[in-house]
Amino acid sequence: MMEIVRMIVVLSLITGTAGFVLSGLKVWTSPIIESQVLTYVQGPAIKQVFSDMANDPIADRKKFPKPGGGPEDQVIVFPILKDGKLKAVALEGAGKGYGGDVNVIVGVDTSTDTVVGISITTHKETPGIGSRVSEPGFTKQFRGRTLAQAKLKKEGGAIDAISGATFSSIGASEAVKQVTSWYTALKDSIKTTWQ
Amino acid sequence: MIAESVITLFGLGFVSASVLSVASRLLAVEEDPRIEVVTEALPGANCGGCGFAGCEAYATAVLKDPSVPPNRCCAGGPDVAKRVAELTGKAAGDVEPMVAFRRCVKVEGKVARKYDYAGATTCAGAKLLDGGPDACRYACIGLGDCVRACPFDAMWIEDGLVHIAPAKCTSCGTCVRTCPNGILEIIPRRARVMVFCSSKDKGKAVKDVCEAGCISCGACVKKCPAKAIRMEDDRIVIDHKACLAYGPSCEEVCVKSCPRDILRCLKPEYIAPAPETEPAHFPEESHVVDLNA
Amino acid sequence: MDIFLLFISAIFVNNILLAQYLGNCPYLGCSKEKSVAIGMGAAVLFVIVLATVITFLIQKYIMNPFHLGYLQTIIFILVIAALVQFVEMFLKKMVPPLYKSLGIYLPLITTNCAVLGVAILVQRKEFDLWTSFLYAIAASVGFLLAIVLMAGIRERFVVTRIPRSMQGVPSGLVMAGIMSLAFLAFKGMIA
Amino acid sequence: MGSVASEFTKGLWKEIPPFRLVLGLCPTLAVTTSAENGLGMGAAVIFVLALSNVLISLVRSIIPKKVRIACFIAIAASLVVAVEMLMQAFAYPLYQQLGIFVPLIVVNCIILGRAEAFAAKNPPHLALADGLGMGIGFTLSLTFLGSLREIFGAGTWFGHSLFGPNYHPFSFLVQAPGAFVCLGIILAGMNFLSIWQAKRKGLELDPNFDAGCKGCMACKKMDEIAAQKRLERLGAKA
Repeated sequence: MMEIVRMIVVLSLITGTAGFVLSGLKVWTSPIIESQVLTYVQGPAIKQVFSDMANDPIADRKKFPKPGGGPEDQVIVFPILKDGKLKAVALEGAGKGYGGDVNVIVGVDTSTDTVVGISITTHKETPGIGSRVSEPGFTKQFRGRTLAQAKLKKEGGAIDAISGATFSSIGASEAVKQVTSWYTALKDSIKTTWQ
Repeated sequence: MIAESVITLFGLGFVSASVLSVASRLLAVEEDPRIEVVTEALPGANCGGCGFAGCEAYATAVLKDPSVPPNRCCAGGPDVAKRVAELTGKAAGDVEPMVAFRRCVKVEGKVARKYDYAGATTCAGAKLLDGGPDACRYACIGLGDCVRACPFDAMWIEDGLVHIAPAKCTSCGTCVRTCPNGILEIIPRRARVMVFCSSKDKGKAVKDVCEAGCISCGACVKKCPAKAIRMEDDRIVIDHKACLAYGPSCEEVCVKSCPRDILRCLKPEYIAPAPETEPAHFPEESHVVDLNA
Repeated sequence: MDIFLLFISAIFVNNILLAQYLGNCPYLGCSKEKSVAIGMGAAVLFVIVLATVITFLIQKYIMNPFHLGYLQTIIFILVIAALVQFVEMFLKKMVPPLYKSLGIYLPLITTNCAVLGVAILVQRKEFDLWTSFLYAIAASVGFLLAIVLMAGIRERFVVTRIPRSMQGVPSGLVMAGIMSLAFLAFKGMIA
Repeated sequence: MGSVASEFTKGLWKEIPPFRLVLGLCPTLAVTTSAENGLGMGAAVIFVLALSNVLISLVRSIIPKKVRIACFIAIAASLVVAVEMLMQAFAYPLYQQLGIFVPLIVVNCIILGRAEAFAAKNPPHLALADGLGMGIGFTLSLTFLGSLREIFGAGTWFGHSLFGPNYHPFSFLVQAPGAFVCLGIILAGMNFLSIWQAKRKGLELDPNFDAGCKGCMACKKMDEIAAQKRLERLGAKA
């Protein structure tokens, strides 16, 4: 019996200590990890949309309450500044594609309310078929569209879906639609934040 | 977050340790404690010389199966046999002494050859190539798998044929399990007659490939007054127990009846029990069954 | 059709052993004897499926609600280790014949990276429970196939002349490389 | 037991994993597509191996025998989680490259193998030396294998182009089959070296020089099972 008690105590103590140390480490590293993830996943996508940036949108990012979400849900907005003034913003949205979520960075010009461009960050579409949504042939179509135009043709927009990859195209378009709806809701608070 | 992590991991450690310790109590399997004792008494080499898969398997068998003798451990020798006999309550001495025996007389020219084999020098390797280089599928291939397998150095190859030194043979049966053609057999050392062919082919097929093989004529089966000989798959099987029980009064009528001279009396040197002390050099004649006798 | 594709992909194209390099230690250690390979493969199949389902439920109902995703590794491996040990004891007592054919391999499976690998992979691929279950079966069938094929080939090694320095692990690895090359051909099936 | 120095250096050549002790094959094969990945993986393993050796050696007297393995796994796993977080925070691209093989360090038999074979029986300073030596040996092997595969398979080394644009890379090497074949040939080379050395010095060759995973209890057990099955099979035939 003594042996069983000892077994239980030693093993629970080891795991308990591990839990304590690790959660401490997590608290310390989580902000660093977050900015690392943004730099290496969203960063390149933002750079692709805005070829000339004067600031670092990752470092200047701000969180806003998610429109229509719970009290804890947040949306990250990446500002593109020129001479200290807000020129455009980038947001990331997600839409359900064929294999899973298609995550898209959408750049929106704040003065004209038009789409500057989009870039796919992550997707799980079939290689060679659905994955074509991340190719310029598809993403280029969004350039310069107004918010209302930035959806598929069959929904009344101006974008051609990729033939044979309808679900993936819908996923990407859903993601863009999500961003435009967030942008519309947050437009005023965004503008007051960065002037 | 810290509290949740600590509680979850602590709980996980606690639950798994408790489940395992309780399970180890509830699910403990009772094993015959004597198995461990007998296993301890064995050398623990797991050589398989006893014919069982390792020392523990033999210990289990010798305890549970009354027909398994206590002296099967070749690596341990008589001391271990005595100890196992004590532990199991079996008599060490009431076991028929056995010896390995080669059921083939393939010598140069008697078996036709299909091709010259130049592959890996193992019988198993040669066997993979169209059943071996000999026309007879049951002939000794002679590349010495059994020689390498023999834990007691009791075999060697001569003229493409395996030879057995009965004095060194402990009848462990390793060679029997190794031979890909199954030409080796464990027989009682007292055996009087033995058949020197293991072919399962019919008479015509044997005649085509071997000058000496058994043609399954069945003469010996008919002649034997003890009914100790029978045919199984066109292969002669001798019931040594019945043969020995009948005794020498038949005057080996089976040997005389064989038209191919494939059934022979065994030389007394071969069938005699192994001498206590091993001679430094085994005399040429006495260590093999003399095929031309 | 999707299930069919999942199976083909996990067994042939992305074979867990030959394309994803998971579970190489038992692959080399257990592939000398065909019967051992079958036993090991079956035991791995059993454990992978069981572990994947259990860790999936733990992830979904304990870790996700409490935001403990970062403890995935430690929680999964402890659960797998305890599970394997428990199953071993259970089989020994309750189903001795099964223990004799599978149980002896169980202690070797805790440190088989294929088990933890599949459990983590289905989380990273964000499969649902049913797909995870199917994927676990498909991946371990792939393991079984690779290890049994390998054992069949390596049994022949015994009767072959191999240079002394190539005997054992090196020849096994080169053999695995050639098999992996053969399995690469299946990539053409899904493109 | 030997001195700190000898425990440290044995991991660098005499028992260098995975070339001599065939331990930890999965990451060795999987992450060595480039020298950088090999180095990064090696660094993570050094961290986990050295610390787990020290921790296990410190608590070795209070661990009950029956839950020994579970305790070792718990300690190794928490270190792996720590490495995972640190890597994400400070070397995110590497973390992305190594992918699933970072959490899989915990089941790398090198960790449990050294814990069982060395740390559980020796004082902390020796365990640290052993862990560091083995870890550095592992890193060297991985970097070597990674370099080999990267140089010939992609024509680059640590990302720098070596042979100019006209070089046609032997891309077989950076794919899965190349990993197996490459490691197999290196192991054969190590064996060849052992045989040659033994011959030159006129020494008897250690019959177990290529016995494989010496420090790993799983492999030993597997060999036993294989031997037993073989006997069973042959017994059934007879």
